[in-house]
Order: sequence, then C-alpha cells, then structure tokens
Amino acid sequence: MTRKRMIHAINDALAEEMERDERVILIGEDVGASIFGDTRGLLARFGPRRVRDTPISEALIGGMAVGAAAAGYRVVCHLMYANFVYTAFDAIANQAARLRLMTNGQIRLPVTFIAAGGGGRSNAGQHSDYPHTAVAGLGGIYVATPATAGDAKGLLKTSIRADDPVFFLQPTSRGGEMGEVPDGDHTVPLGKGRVAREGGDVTVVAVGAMLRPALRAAETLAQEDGIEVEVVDPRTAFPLDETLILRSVGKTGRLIVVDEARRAGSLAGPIAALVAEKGFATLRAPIIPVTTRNLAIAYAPPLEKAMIPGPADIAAAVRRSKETTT
Amino acid sequence: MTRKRMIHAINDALAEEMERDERVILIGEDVGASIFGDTRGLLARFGPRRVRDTPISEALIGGMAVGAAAAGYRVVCHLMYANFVYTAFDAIANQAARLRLMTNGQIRLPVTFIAAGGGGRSNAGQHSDYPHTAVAGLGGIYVATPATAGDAKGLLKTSIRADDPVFFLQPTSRGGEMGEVPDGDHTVPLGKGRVAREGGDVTVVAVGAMLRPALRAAETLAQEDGIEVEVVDPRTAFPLDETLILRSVGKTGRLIVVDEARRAGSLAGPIAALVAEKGFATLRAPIIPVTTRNLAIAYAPPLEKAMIPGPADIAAAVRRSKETTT
Amino acid sequence: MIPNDPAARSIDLLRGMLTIRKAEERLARDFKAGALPGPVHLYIGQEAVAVGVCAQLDARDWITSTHRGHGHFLAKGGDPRAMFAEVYGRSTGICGGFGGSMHVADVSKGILGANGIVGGGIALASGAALAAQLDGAQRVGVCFFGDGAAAQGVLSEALNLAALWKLPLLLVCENNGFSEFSPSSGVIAGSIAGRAEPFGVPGRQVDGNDVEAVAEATAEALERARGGAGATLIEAATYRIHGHVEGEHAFLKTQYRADEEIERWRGRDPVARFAATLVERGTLDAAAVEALAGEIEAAVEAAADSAAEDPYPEPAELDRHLLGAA
Amino acid sequence: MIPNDPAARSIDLLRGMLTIRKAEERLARDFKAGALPGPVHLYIGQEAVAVGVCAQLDARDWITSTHRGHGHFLAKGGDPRAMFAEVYGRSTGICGGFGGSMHVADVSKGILGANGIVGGGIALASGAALAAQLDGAQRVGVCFFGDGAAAQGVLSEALNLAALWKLPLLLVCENNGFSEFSPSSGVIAGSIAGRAEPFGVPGRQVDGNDVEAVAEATAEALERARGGAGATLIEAATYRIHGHVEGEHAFLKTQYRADEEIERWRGRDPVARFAATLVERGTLDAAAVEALAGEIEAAVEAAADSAAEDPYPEPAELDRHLLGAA
Ligand SMILES: Cc1ncc(C[n+]2csc(CCOP(=O)(O)OP(=O)(O)O)c2C)c(N)n1
Ligand SMILES: Cc1ncc(C[n+]2csc(CCOP(=O)(O)OP(=O)(O)O)c2C)c(N)n1
Ligand SMILES: [Mg+2]
Ligand SMILES: [Mg+2]
Repeated sequence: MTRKRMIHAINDALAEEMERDERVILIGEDVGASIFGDTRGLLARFGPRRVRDTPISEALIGGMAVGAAAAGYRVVCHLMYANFVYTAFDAIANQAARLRLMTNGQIRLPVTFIAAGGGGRSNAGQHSDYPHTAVAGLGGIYVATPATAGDAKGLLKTSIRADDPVFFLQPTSRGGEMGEVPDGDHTVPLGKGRVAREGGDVTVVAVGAMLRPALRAAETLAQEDGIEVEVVDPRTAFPLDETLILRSVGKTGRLIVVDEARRAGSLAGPIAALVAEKGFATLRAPIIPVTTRNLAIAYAPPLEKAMIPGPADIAAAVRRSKETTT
Repeated sequence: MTRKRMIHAINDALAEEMERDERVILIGEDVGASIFGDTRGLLARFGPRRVRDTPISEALIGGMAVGAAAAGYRVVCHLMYANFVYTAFDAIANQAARLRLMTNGQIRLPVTFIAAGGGGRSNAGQHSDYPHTAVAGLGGIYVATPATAGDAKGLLKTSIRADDPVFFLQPTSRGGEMGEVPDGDHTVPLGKGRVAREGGDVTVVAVGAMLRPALRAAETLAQEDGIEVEVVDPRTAFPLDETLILRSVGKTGRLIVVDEARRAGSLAGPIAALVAEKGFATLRAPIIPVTTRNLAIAYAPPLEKAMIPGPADIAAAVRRSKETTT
Repeated sequence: MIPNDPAARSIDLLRGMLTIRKAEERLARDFKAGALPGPVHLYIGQEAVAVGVCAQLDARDWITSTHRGHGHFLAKGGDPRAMFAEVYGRSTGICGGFGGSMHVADVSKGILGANGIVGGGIALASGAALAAQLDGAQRVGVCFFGDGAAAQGVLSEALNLAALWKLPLLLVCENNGFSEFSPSSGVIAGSIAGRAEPFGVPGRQVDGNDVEAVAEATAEALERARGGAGATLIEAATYRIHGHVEGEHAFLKTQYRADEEIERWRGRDPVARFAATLVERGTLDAAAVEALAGEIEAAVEAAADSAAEDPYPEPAELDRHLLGAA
Repeated sequence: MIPNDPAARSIDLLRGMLTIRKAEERLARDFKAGALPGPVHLYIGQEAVAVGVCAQLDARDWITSTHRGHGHFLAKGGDPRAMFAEVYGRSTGICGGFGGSMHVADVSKGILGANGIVGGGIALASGAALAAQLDGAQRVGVCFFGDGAAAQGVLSEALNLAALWKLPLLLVCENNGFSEFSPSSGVIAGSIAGRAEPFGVPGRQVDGNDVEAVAEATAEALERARGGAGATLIEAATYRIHGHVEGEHAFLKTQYRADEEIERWRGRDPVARFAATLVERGTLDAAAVEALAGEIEAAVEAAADSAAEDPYPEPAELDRHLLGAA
C-alpha cells in the first residue's frame, strides 16, 4: 500500500497500462500540459506518437477514439470536464455504445473516455455536471465512478484492458485527496461494488464523490445516534452490482442513495428501481434519495454548497429512515 | 372531437400556433418535405421566412434555436429521429437546459425540440432510441411524451407557448394511429399526467408509445383474470406528475412501469424512486419495470419484437404483481 | 488484389459496378414486394465512386460508409449473400441480422460499417487513419460521405486534424445533388472540394460517373497518403437515380426533382457508359458485356434467393451483446 | 451611441480599453489574494478587439462571448459593478451570482452571455442573427470566439448556413496564439480567415492590437450584414498577456511560452499603443491620458470595492429557476 492522491493514482494507471501494452494510446485536449494532472508526464515518457494533444474538436476525437479502437488500438480519450461529454455525445451514444450489437460483435471497442465531473469549486453551470446516468442509460458502455485513489487506479486499469467502451468519471473536486493504493498490478473489476463500511441499521449507497461525506455521516451517526450505517460504493454506475446492493438492503431493510447528480438524472432512480423490484420484501422504510436539485450547479459558494449533498444532509436522511417504522 | 392521426394532430398544433403568434418559427432538416408528415404543408402556408429547411448540422441548429429564442422568437426545432438529439446534445444539455439558471432568469427560452423516437419499424440501432430520460436528467427542460393524438396536439401547443425549453418526443411508430382530438384551442399542461383507464387493483404507468399495449393488456386482464388495472399516462417525463402517480399507487398498492426505453435509461428509475420514497407506505408489492433491455434496438423483426414490450409482457408483469402478497 | 493487366483491371471495374447494380435492382424489387423489414437507401447511379475508389484499396485499408452503404460494402469485397441476408434480417447476415441495411460491416475486409448517422463515418475513418498511421504499414482510412454530410461540422474538424497530423485519410464526398429531399444548392454553400484547401488539404473534383477518373484521382490521393504526405478530399459529382429511400413516394406529397433531370442522368449511367467505353476500346465486345451482366445477375439472384431462405436470428442471441457477457 | 466627432470617438475607444484593463487588473489582484470563488480567464492584451468591434454596435445588436468574456461584456455596455459582483458571486451580480465569470450576460444590452463551452457561442449568435434577420431592423449577431474554438466544427456549420441564408452575422475570431496551453500551430491548420472563403463568406485578417483597424474592419462587415449581403469572418491577431487561467502556474509543470514572446507582445500593448497614437495626433496630451486612466481606475476600483461588500445570494433563490416555477 502507498498513500497517494487520486490524481496520481490515475496517472500511475495510465503510465502502467501504456507501459504494459504498446497499443494503448492517449488522445485529448492538452493531455500534454494536463490541467488536472492525471496525464502529466505521459507525453514526455511515451512520446507524441502515442500521447496526442488534439484541437478542441470533441465530436471528432470521440469518434476517432471509436475508429482507432475498431482498427486495433486501445484508446484512452480524455474529455477534460465531464460537461464536454455532451459535445462528444453522438460518438458515444450513437457509435461507441452500439457498434458491438449492430455488427454482431465484429467490432469490440477497447476505448476509455475519461472526464472529471461534479461541483465544489465554483466552476459553475457548464463545468460541474456528474453525467454518469446519461451515459449509463445508453446501455452499451460501462460507467466507472471511482471514489478513492485505489479504486481510481484499479478501475482505470481494468477499463483500459476491457474490450468494450468505458466512461471513467473521476470527481473533479477529489483529485487531490489522499488514499491507500495497493502496490503491484492492482485492478478492480467493472460491475463489482464494495462495502466501504459495515453496519446493520441503514444502507447508504454513495456514488463517487459522495462516498467521503457518506462515511463522515456514518461516523457521526455511530457516535451521536448509535446508528450503524453500511456504506456501499457501487464503483460502477453501469452495470450496477445488484447482488451487493440487494444483500446490504437485505440486511438493513433501509436504503439511502447519495448522488451528486441532479435528482432526475441520478442513480437514485436505477437503484430504487432495483431494490423496489428485487429487494422489496426486505425493505422496511422508504428509499430516500439525497441528490442535487433538478438544476445546473450555481456559481456562488453558498449556492453551490447548498446544492451538493454533504454529511449533514446524509445524516438527516439516515435519521429520517430510522424513524420510519412500517 | 375529431378523429385524427397523431401526426395530423401535431401538424394542426404547429399550424395553429404559427397562425396564432407570428413569432413562432420552425427550423429543421427537410421540414418542407416532411418525412413523418408532421410539418407537411407548413412551408407552403407560412413561407420560407418562418419555415426553414436547414442543412444537416444538428449542433448548429440546436444552438441556433436557443439563440433565436433568447433573441425573442418562439422556435420549434425539428430534429427528425430522436437519435439525432445526441448530435445536438451540447446545445440542449449545456445551453438550453441551463441558461435560465446561469443568467438568473434574464434568458428564458421558448424553444421546442421535436423528434420521433422508439422502435417497431426495423429502423435499427441508430434510429430507434427513446431518449426521454437522458434529456429529463438535465433538469432544465420539459420532456413531453404524448401517447395519443389529442395529447400530442395539446402538449405541443403548450410546449410552443411555454417560456422554457421543451423536448417533445413523439412515438415514430404511432404517428399513423387515430385518436380523438378535442376541437378548438386544445391545450394540455406540462407536468400533468392523466388516468387513461381506471382500476383498483394494479397501477400501470405507461410512457408514450407504451400506452396502447398497456391498455390492451388491461382489457385482457379484466376479461381473463378479473384484474382491474389503472393505467396512468404521465404525459411528461419531466417533471413527473408526482401527485397523480402517488394517488393511483395509494389506491392500488401495486405498480408496473412500462417504458420503451432501455432499462438503465427508462422512467422505471425515476418513478420507482418517487414511489419508493413518497408512496412507500402504500406499496404492497414489488415495483415491476417492463422496459427494453440494456441494448440498442436490433434490426431483424423477431429481435425487435422480442425487445419492445408488448401487451403480453405487461399482462405478465401485472399478474406477477397481483400474485405477490406481503 | 489489383490485377496488372489493364484489360483485366477494367473488366474488374465493370464487374464491380454490375454487381452493385444487380444487387440493388433486386433489393428495389424486394422492397416493392414488401419483402424487406426496414428502409433501404439505394446506390444505383453512383456505382463508379465506390468501385473506382475501392479498386485502389486492399483488404487492410479501412473504409467507413453511410446509410447508402451497399455499394461500398460490395466494392470493398463484402459478400453479396451475407449482405442480402443482413438486409433480410437473417441470422446468416454479415451482422447476424442485428444491424440491417444501414449497418452492413465486415471488419475482416476492412469495412467498418455503413452508418445511420449522417457524417458519423468521418470521425471513425479519421480514427482508422490514425490507427493506420500508427501501424506504419502504409494502410489508409477512407471515408465515403454525401454532399449533405458535408454540412456536418465534423468534416472540418477532420480536415483540420488530418492536416496537422498528416493522417493517411481519404475523404470521398459523393455529391449526388441531394440531401434527402433538399437540393444541394439549398443546403451547401460554395464548393465542397474547396473547403479542404484552407486547411492545407488538397481538394479535388472528379466526374463521379466515370469510374476510371475516380480510380485515377484515388490513386493520386493514396500515393500522397501512403507516402506520409497526408489527407485528400475528393468530391465526386454523381446522381442517385432512385429516391432517397425506397418507397418515398408513399409519404412525399410533392416532387422534389424533375423527371428530365433523372433522365438526363440516366444518360450518363456510369455502368452503361463504362461498358460502352470497353466495347469502344475493344476490351470486350457487346456480347461479352451482356454475358458478364447475365452471369453477375444470375449470381446475385442466386445469392439473394438463397439468403431469403435463411432463418431469422433467435431473441436469445441478444444476450451475447449485453455488457459483461463474454 | 457612436459619437460623431472623431476625437470624441477615439477617446471613447481608449476609455473602453482602459476600463477593461483596469477591471481585469483588479480581478488579477483579487485572484492572487484568494478573493475569487472560481477560475477567471483574463482578457488583458486583447482589449482592442472587443472595443473595436463593440464601438460599432448598438444596444440592439446581439453578441455572444466566451470563457474569456469580461472584455466583451464591458465593451458592449455591461455595468462594471454588476460584473464584479457576479465574479464575486454576489446577489447583486448581473446574473445574481448564479453564473459567475464564465457566464456574465446582460440581455438588456444585447449581451447573450459569456460561455463556458468553447465554440458554444457560435450557434447562439447564428440564432440571434436569424432573429435579427426576421426582425428586419438591421440588427446583427456578433460572435466572439478564440483560435482554439475555430477547431470546433460548428464554425463551419455556421459559415455554411450564414452563407445560404445571408445571415447578418459577424464572426470575430480572436487569434491569441493559444488554445489553453497548446500553441495554435499545433491545433490549427492553415488559415482561420481563409476557412470562410469556400463558403462564399469573406474572411479578413486584421491587427487585433490596433483598435481602429478592428473598428474599420467591423464597420465594413456591418455594412455588408445590415445591407442584407450576409456574414463576414474577421480574424484578429492578438495575444493574451496573462495565462489561460489565473493561477495556472500552480498546476502547470512546464512553461508553454517563452518570456521573450510575452515581452514582445507587451511592446504592442493595444492600450498603450492607442494612447500613444492619440498623443501623437494631438487628440490628448500625455497628462490627459494619465488623468483618464486614473479616473477610470478610480471608478473601477470603487465599483469593485462596493461590489465586494454585497451579500451572497440565498439558497432559497434557487427555487425560482426550477422548471414549473413562474
Ligand atoms: C445525424 C443525422 N441527421 C439526419 C439524418 C437523416 N438523414 C438521413 S440521410 C440524410 C441525407 C443525407 O444526404 P447526403 O449526405 O448527401 O447522402 P445521400 O443520401 O445523398 O447519399 C438525412 C438528413 C441522419 N441519418 N443522421
Ligand atoms: C467544449 C469545450 N471543450 C474544452 C473546453 C476547455 N477549454 C476552455 S478554454 C479552452 C481553450 C480555448 O482556446 P481559444 O478558443 O483560443 O480561446 P482563448 O482561451 O485563447 O481565449 C479550452 C480547451 C471547454 N471549455 N469547452
Ligand atoms: Mg447527397
Ligand atoms: Mg486562443
């Protein structure tokens, strides 16, 4: 184990995979300079043949990633801020996510789209989306939402090795956070979540950037209320680790879903649908979503702070859940 | 009341609104020729100033609709097949859906994006999406999903008059279906669903094109099983008519959500989240989603038929729901 | 691949065009007979472009195509029987019946697929060209697209990047005068070929109904591309004799082109014209041309008849394409 | 709006540039002091473009701007105090603190807003130009965008449509040599101005550090636009003296431009240069220039100081922007 910032863990994953397989290439705007630091040093290390700064042409580079992957490369396409996934959306939605089906598996696409999402830094309305469900809804592309440095590394390495497209959504505001990263060739499978904290009273499924406030809320609740929260990190928004979520709710009977996305586009929907269908018999209280409102993130710090769920919002939802008896 | 095809009801709505307000304009690819028939005759009637055939440039025309609306017009932007909403997605997601918030209400956008979605005609993987939830998840744009000729007309007229953006998603395969259209200036509010069939046993929320098979299933169930299904048509995917859905589930205690979209991107999510939170106490059985699988629609008729929910799938889900006792 | 003997080579060109022509005439009859599940866009009249270009390519070169993709598929070596089976939606189709007419692909032949998204192939071909460049084996990426597609911004994005990176890319615009039902003059400003020049990419205009002229222009562009000098845009002037989509008269209320125009272009039929040239040159006599046409027609009809007997795919086959499935 | 007296007019130009310069120097200090909630992209060095163009416009003309939008906002008549308050995230900000630096807009002045999406303003301005054309009142739409944005395909889409429809559109490309940290030579092939010509749109290059040259080129383009002859693309060569974003040295590991380059361009400072011209011409003496600068600085500082005292918006204000809210 080594303590690292998430952004450095991501950088390691990229470097290791480029080292491991020379067919891995990286394209994107300013991947050389690297505004987040995740691609720093790769241009110098692997050269301009494999690490390519592109013009500001997301529609093109999204589709080029698909074409180069179809033609035999493993492509990492950096889209910078997650809102720019919308500029590249056609390539992802109409091409990447469906070529496997439409060609009956002739085309498999080892392509990883990587972007940073979420608010917390007053980047305002066009730089703060957490658009994992818009991509998850396409069905043909994995959606990884790492919450820790270790998972960021492990999920990204698996994403790059996968033969199907992946949207890897790192949390913009958490890149600087330290975490334990297992040494060696650490990989994390796509589609398998984890229990980040065990507890028998209430299940909190916390997505990506929301894991940390959820864990903080859990500590508070344990100390102040004697409530033991089980915190589940789904790790991939698509496909969901159904077994893990159902098992936890089977134990606690209570569920909170915490997601930084807008309510209407949050995982509260798919997860509630899952549990209300397959875990209904075990549910003992309403499923409570803790998400942002159905608005773009506002700029002024007090507005942004009020919009993005924090430990207090999560704790309040947990208490509410515990109070309900049916 | 007049019996009309849905596509003609939409045509009437467009013509009436263009007649009513000369600031209404229509732009889109081949809106003159009109492949669906919904814009037929409008170019001849209102002239090339207000009805404009555009080049194949969805990113541009989506954004132009926003700009012209900000500058004082009521714009209808026809995107043809709903999959092309992805080509225009940046304009909708990063601009249309958030300018109101980002400008603190200085910019309100009377713009209606209209497109035809869904499968049923072997149009295959890039012409059969029903992408209402990807747009609903943006939060700043109404999403209308008319199921009948009357609602298509009423919702479209309201959409055009609205001061905020609307995505109006008509079902490709249902345009030819006849329905009753109220005479006169028929409008239907955005955000208000309706009970399409009353029943006390099970609630079936059926979205857009799924209303008809749901009603057919309800007839079968009444005749063959003595089960009285309440069929609810949400009419808008965003915002949802929460009161109506909760009231129906409050009565029946059982809920099926039928949506032609892929499971991960269907309204089964948001509706389950709503009911599992606010209607939990009244729920007596698992919420059962009836959707397509997490795949693009396949071409061959037997595949397409197997993917898109039909009356038998809906009836089976209802029976399953009735059998569950808790 | 390319025979050395000029006579044999030109007979191959004729054979290629006749194969497309006969195959599509069959599809036109099939459509009229109601035997096709979905829409088909026929290439009749444009054969010289696909054949002229593809005659210069070998199997390791990549192509991307359009909604009007049968000609490109066949010219690049796609199997007619597998194409018919695909258009008929059979499990023996080149895409197992999953893709249909708009998605015929054969990766083993370098055919990355027809594409239902206008302009969608441009980015894919650019990516394939990037892969080709990385391979360092003098492969190229070739993109066929229409005049209507030239309005999609991704074309300029590709011109820009191809110029900067000297991508081995060939952009082949088939200017058939129409974008669906809109004459090009209404949707395309100025010159398409001319749009390449400001990027430093050569833009050439060629008679798209003269297969040898197309082949020659292609050879020149390929020399440039394989020699590392970068991309070329070829604009081939041609005409589609059939409608935009078979059966369009059923829904179009007005005629969008004059009968004389069609007749004028029939007079420049690329197949008849080249046959006449070969007769004139003494390469073949009229009887030999007839024999060749008859032989090809028989083969094509046999392929189609046999494909029509094949079974439809089973819905269970869909499972194979679910994410996570091997 | 535009004074008739040439001397008064040129003093206004200087005043306009000084206002931007002083305002941004204040923001640069604010940023260093940690007083700004989010990122700011400063316009210092490019003032002649915004001022030269906007001096020719009146309040009914529309502009769209970029992430580097303070200069355009102020030049088009936006209120400095309301801009400071916005960048400070205060409720008195021009967007109530909801938008921030990247979204300053004042619709009453024809400012449709800065835009965080590179190239996002191009389609919006085209739409505004369409509205202007429909109004028939000789208004125009003006789009400011960067050299980096010229790589976005929507530019070619706009050139195409503007040519076809003769839109009263002015596309002003500020070529400051960089796209974030990428020098233009690496991301822009050939000539930007030249890209307009194949569409039949005039493309002009102008010294973007010469405010009168910019004004003159604008006047010509406006005459064309207001006279119904259509669009013009102006490429203004300029340089940003500050970084891409304030504080970039904290995250960039390598220098992306030479100090001498910056110094060379400082020597062509558009504000100092025009002040010198006015002194040379005898329009103002050196003392008067100094007095003007001092007066403007004092006004700007007072505006900023006062804005900094304003309250933040209340989270409850978010409700106003929820869909369905009036
Ligand atoms: C992104 C997108 N927009 C619109 C369409 C609908 N559409 C299908 S073909 C076509 C016209 C294409 O014209 P062109 O590129 O000239 O090709 P042609 O049909 O003439 O071969 C249009 C608008 C589409 N398939 N994809
Ligand atoms: C669609 C999109 N892609 C990428 C970015 C990130 N980004 C912000 S500014 C910028 C460079 C813009 O360069 P240019 O257009 O020349 O403007 P300048 O910064 O030089 O004024 C980039 C890539 C963005 N904001 N939007
Ligand atoms: Mg065409
Ligand atoms: Mg720049």
